[in-house]
Amino acid sequence: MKQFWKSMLRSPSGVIGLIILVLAISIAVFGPMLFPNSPWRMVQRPFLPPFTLSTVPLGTDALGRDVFAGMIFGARVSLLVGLVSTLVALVVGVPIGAMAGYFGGKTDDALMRFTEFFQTIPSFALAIVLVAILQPSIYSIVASIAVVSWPPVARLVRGEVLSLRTREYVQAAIVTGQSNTWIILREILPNALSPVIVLASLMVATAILLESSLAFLGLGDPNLISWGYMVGAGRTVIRQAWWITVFPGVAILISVLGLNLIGEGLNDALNPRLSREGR
Amino acid sequence: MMTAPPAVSIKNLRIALPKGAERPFAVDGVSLDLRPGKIVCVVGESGSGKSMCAHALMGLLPDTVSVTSGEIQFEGRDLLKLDDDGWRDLRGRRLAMIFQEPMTALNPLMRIGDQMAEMFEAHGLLTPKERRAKALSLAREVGLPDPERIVRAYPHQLSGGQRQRAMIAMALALEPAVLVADEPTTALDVTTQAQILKLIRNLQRNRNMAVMFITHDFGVVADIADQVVVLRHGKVVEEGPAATVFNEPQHDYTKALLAAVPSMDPPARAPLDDQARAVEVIGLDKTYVTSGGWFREDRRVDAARAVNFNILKGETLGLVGESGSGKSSVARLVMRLIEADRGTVRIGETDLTSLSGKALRTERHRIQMIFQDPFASLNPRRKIGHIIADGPIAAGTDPKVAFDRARDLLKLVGLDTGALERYPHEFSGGQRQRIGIARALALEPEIIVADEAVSALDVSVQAQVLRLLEDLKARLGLSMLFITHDLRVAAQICDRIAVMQRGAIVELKPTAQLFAAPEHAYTRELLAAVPGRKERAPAA
Amino acid sequence: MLSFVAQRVLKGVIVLLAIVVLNFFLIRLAPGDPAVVMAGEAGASDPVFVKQLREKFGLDKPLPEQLLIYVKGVASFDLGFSFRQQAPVAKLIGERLPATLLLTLTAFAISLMLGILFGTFAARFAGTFLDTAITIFALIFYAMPIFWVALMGILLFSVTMDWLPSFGYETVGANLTGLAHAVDVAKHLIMPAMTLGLFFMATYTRMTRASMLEVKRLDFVKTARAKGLSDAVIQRRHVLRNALLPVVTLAGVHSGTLIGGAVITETVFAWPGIGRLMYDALLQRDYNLLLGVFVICSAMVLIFNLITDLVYRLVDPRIEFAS
Amino acid sequence: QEPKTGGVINAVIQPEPPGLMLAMIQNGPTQMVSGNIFEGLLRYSPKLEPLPELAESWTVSEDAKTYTFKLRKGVTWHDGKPFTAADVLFSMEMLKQTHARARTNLAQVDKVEAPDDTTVVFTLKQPFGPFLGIFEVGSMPIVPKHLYEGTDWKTNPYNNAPVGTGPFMFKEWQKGSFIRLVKNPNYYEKGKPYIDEIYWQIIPDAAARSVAYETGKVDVLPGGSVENFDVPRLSKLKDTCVTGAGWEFFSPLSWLWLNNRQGPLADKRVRQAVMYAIDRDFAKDVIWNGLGKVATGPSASTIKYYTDDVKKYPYDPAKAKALLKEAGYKGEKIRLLPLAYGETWQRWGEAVKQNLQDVGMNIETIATDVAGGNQKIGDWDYDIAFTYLYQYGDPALGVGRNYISSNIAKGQVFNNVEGYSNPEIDKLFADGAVATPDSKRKEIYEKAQKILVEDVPVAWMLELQFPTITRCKVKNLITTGIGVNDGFKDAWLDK
Ligand SMILES: Nc1ncnc2c1ncn2[C@@H]1O[C@H](COP(=O)(O)OP(=O)(O)OP(=O)(O)O)[C@@H](O)[C@H]1O
Ligand SMILES: Nc1ncnc2c1ncn2[C@@H]1O[C@H](COP(=O)(O)OP(=O)(O)OP(=O)(O)O)[C@@H](O)[C@H]1O
Ligand SMILES: [Mg+2]
Ligand SMILES: [Mg+2]
Ligand code: NI
Repeated sequence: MKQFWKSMLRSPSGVIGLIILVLAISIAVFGPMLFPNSPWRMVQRPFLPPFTLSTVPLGTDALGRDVFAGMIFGARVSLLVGLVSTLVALVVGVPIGAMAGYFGGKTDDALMRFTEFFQTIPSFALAIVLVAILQPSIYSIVASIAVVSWPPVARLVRGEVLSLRTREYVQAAIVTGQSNTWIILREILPNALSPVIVLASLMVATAILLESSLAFLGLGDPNLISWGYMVGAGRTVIRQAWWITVFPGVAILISVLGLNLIGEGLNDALNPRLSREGR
Repeated sequence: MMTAPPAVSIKNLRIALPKGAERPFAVDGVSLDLRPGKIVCVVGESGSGKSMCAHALMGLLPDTVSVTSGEIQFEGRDLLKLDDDGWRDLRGRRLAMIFQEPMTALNPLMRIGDQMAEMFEAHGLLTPKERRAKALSLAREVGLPDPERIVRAYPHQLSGGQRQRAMIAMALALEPAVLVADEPTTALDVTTQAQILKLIRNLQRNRNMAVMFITHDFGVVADIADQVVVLRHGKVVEEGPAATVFNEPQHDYTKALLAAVPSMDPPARAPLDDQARAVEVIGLDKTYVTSGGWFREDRRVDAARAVNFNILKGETLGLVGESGSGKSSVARLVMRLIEADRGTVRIGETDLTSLSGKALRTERHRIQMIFQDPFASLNPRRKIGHIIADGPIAAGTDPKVAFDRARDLLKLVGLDTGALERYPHEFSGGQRQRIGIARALALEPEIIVADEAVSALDVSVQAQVLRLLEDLKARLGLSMLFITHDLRVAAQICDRIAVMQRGAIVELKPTAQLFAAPEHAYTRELLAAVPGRKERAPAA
Repeated sequence: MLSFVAQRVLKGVIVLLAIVVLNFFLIRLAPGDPAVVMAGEAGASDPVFVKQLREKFGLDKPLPEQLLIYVKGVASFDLGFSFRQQAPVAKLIGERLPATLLLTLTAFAISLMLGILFGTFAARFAGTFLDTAITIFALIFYAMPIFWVALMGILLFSVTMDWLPSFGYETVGANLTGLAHAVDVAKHLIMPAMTLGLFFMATYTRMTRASMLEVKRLDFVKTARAKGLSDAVIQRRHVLRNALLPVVTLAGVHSGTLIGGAVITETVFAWPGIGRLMYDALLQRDYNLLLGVFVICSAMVLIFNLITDLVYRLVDPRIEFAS
Repeated sequence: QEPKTGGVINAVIQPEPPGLMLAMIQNGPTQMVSGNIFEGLLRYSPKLEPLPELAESWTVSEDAKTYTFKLRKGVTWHDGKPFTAADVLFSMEMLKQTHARARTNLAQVDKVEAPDDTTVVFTLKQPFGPFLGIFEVGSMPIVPKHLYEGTDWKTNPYNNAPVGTGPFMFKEWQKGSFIRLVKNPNYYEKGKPYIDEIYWQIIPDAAARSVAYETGKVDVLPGGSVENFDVPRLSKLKDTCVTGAGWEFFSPLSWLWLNNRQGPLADKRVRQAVMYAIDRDFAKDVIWNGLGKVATGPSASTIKYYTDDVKKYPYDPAKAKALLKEAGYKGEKIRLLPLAYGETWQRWGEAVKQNLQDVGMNIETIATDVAGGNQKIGDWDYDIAFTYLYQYGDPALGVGRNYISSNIAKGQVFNNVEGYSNPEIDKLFADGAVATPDSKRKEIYEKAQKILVEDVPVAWMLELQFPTITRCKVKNLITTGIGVNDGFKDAWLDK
């Protein structure tokens, strides 16, 4: 673990990414406490440009709502959607991939057909249908995003497990009579983790974007404000009021960038070939 | 002859490693000369800096390391001052290299012939047609069978020995003045190794090349070296003509290395005939089928064909044979890591092949395995204590008892108990293999299967581990199935030896008898191929 | 090889069947009744009328029976009848499919080409400023919602510069033929394909970069250098070719995402493809049409996968056609 | 100014119509395109007076039960076959099965006869005040008997290439791209139409539609095709004319369904509080760009017998709060269903939610698409839901249906889904439909309006006006009360 942080902190992209993520998360967590104004409240005249009034520093939107408040509250939803749906995707994808890879044969075939089923339906289309069926809400959105994002996880984990399964230490565990569950959990998964973590960092970004695309099609949670919602809602008035889309857009950009940088850093830190170069 | 001017002269070479490496310099103050028509063997334990020297000579050092001082004189120039273009011009044409791993050293997507032809292309020589013709004749020259077909084949369609031959053909294409061979035979089995060594020797003589030959195998050195350079921790500790180094080693380290080379003379052993059978293997068959496709037929490999043997209590049965002969497959069949097509494995009175699931799991503790690669067989993310205690805990032992026992076991294999809390990467290779042994012992098995348990180790460490095994076996009354491709090792440790060829046991005899009077042609071939047979390690 | 393709096709058919059956029920889980939607549009609702509609389209039958009828139809290449558009589903999809294929294939090509190009550069100059610049450039397109990038493109290239048309597939009413028509379509295609392609470009850039760096470390590259080959040849012949294999496989696996991403691109650029058709079908609860689009899209993805697999296998001699 | 002949018009159509067979599909875009291909017996002026179309003239009997239409002579279908009274009779039969609203309207008719080729006689079961108001092309399109009789209407090939009598003929439809109509050279009104071709461009994204207009690719943006927020900017472009006219016949009126059956909204005071709590002027000015009118009650001001002499509900949060308190509202959760018709409606939903929250109501927005929303409303599974409905000129056609108790039927939308039941209102609307003369009807409907506004069965919001944006060179596009739907008949291009 120490080794991990060390190599993580050695890669500049990892450090920048971490800083961005920590910043974004603290805004999401603490922002609404410091800034308790509801982002839905119409506080000023519509289309107030940014930097004109100190009370609404980033201006107002088409209904006169505070863009700044939206940014702060939006961070919460966007990051939550990103993180939670990734987590769910991992919770689904990792066991399926692990079982397929470990048991092989018919189990593998069945599980992979199942995975393929989700993979061949164009993912965004499936997400749309699912959200529509479940009715848009933060839960259904997270669930749908998770449903379309787990197959790559499963495939990746399966591949890793497939190769790890033949490692000698796994065989050693088998011959010492340990149970399959134990072997998967203790011997295999911890060693399959690094590529999964890297993939997950990218998935968070994809999930944030997916949420924004859903919001764009009017399938966002109507009770919660998100950056994606703001970009979508401000898009049509971009000619009169650039600030409504640009600020949340930049926020998405920076967050996704940050997550990608973390992914990059993780990649470097967790890739033994890179981090152990010279040992 | 010794007076011929050196083709290459390395002077005081010092190569710095990046920060955080295990030592500041990979190579520190190494000087050596390569002379035309001579083979200089560079020997030394793993990590001693052999490859670094070779790569420096080819200008192929990784970006992270750098030469801090010294010079490499070649044809009147200092190679270290060469620019990229200069290097490109020399490489291949004047300096050539053969790499250790024949599989990965060839581009998997290019045909062998094309890769050979590239040699000429790189230096703008010949027309494409001529290049192809040349590739063909080269293939013939290095003795590749059916050269017309082979130049059109892809690397994966060749055997290891064939690949290595292709590499050699490439290296020789432009008749370089200097050939650098970095462990070119380590990945090959003994018989193939012997062929390749002969080939290199012949070609080198015919073309009067200067050769730098890197190896860790003293047998190989004994076979081909004119000159020997012993490296340790990046420094030359001894250097001289082969005969001198072998017969009158000066440095302690050289002496230790030589002493550790196992002898081909089996020691005398007490007969075990009155012991009960610990393992009985009856008629094991195993065939791997890989579907072919692409208009090719399925590939079927008979890895075990009617394999029969038994091991008595307290006995070590050796299983030898060249690579791919099916040794590991038999081990895995005995361990029930794979399923046999036919046959029975009995441990004591229990028929292991008829068990499955939980019943199998509870019987597993009776037969344990020591794996080949000490690093690969330890989960890098688990502490040693867990690695050893996991098995007993899974079998229902109270964790505290299991850990206590792990501590005792570590002591038994000669490690201090602090090791319990450390991770595998914090140990040396020999120590890791001891951990592997401790793990196998933790379940108090009756039988131990050791599949190439010492092949990955340096000779000196190998000797230690072998001693330990012998000792433990005697103390605990274990039986052992000892798998190796190294006949020297087998000679030292086995009571009886079974020789495998293409999945079948062709000869099974008490060790001394086998070495003294091999019956089967294959056994004889195998024995003949053991490198360094002529020379005797003096300490043996 | 033939048996390999046959096996893959068979497996594909199984997956498709699963898609049909599962989606059949899934889609019907969505609240909303197509008959009510249709009656509603007439600005009135009348129970008798709604019942008539249901009967007319067989929506009154029990679900298993409806499924059976549907599956039978699909088996004989009949995707059913769209209640809403009152036309055979196959015809509706057939009208739209070429546009989607054109868009996605172009975007696919763009993303792969640019991705590989930039990835190669980034790997070549790994660790330098150029590498960082390329990474950030690629990430910008990756991190921006497609619908936003699309609008920006329209504002810049259509409104401000007036270089490219902002919507549609061709200039309506121009009645161009031959080359002029092709040029016209190409002009319409540039922006949507770019928007869609640039998003995926980022992935391939990063993938190519990582893969190149990985391959660069392999022994045979050292062999190539030891031969005295020039850097350019080593990069192209030895590094790139090997590095591309995983990128191509990934691209095949990605095709589902690509086609999904087309929904938004098609919406913003009024591109007459099936992405939009699907979305409308969903809103109208046009079950047969929606299912049809799903089946076709999945079939496309399967074919894409098969093709990339075949290409992979052709390029990489190591792979045997094991199933 | 003398109309000029010739020219091509590019108009936007949004969303893409599912089909163009007006007798079978009646959604907005279909009406807008097909209104130029098909014709009804009558059309209506902005004041909603009937004007001749396929019917040249008409007479009403003394007892107001027999309506006799004289059809225009020499009219042919686009395929050259003559149009006759038989087509009208056939259409009435077909529409009963394919057109929900026509079916309801025709329920008043006892029989239809054609004494000769150019005469059609409708006999009603009882007098029906608004009868002359049901013959507009969208409500009662006349279809060609010779192409539909005896066929399976569902799969008739002419559904995809409709044949009508109108000024424009269907030419081509590239799905997802455009629909192309061309001039009917044999149109019975000599010299008309003036325009050669109409391209209806299909552009699904609102912002892209604005750009298409801005870059000169389209000339006509019919109502609702761009976001309201964009209207002020577009209207400032040069050569651009904007009008809110053309919606008189439909008189779209928006309101919030309030579920009268259950929860807090079962209490009249809570419903009134909703009326007071919502800032409808804000909605009009900010969300609808000042277009439209704040509604005063169940009738739009363009509808017959409208009166504004009813209880007024100005924006008054304090009063709303007081009413809520009086009703004993304790913060029970109230579900709000916005209308999934795009940005404007989404924003409006948000604004209303905020208004209601400001007076202390606990609102949760439930998002659905149109189909899901309809189902929820039809199943009475909502508390507050947005809607807007056309009123078709007469309270008997478009108003009463939402308030009379006989229209409470689960599973259906657009009837009395709020569950308001008041025998007095039932009686007033029953009488109003058949009463004569006009002054009598007026009295009845004014009374009904007063009662309804007091009871607030639903919360009326705005009379909507969807601005039609055109290049000023497009002349005479909107001349009737049904606007663009049949507007191209008279339109011409000032080149
Ligand atoms: N790319 C590298 N970066 C940093 N250090 C390296 C690198 N390659 C090797 N080393 C270190 O340099 C030292 C010498 O390595 P070298 O490869 O020359 O050993 P060797 O004698 O060839 O060993 P072996 O027999 O295992 O091949 C070792 O300590 C090794 O860890
Ligand atoms: N899982 C497998 N599937 C297919 N073929 C296999 C498999 N494992 C081994 N083989 C083949 O079976 C044969 C015997 O392999 P095995 O590993 O038992 O040889 P070995 O004697 O242990 O060789 P080595 O000395 O190289 O370890 C080889 O030809 C090998 O290629
Ligand atoms: Mg080495
Ligand atoms: Mg083996
Ligand atoms: Ni060896």
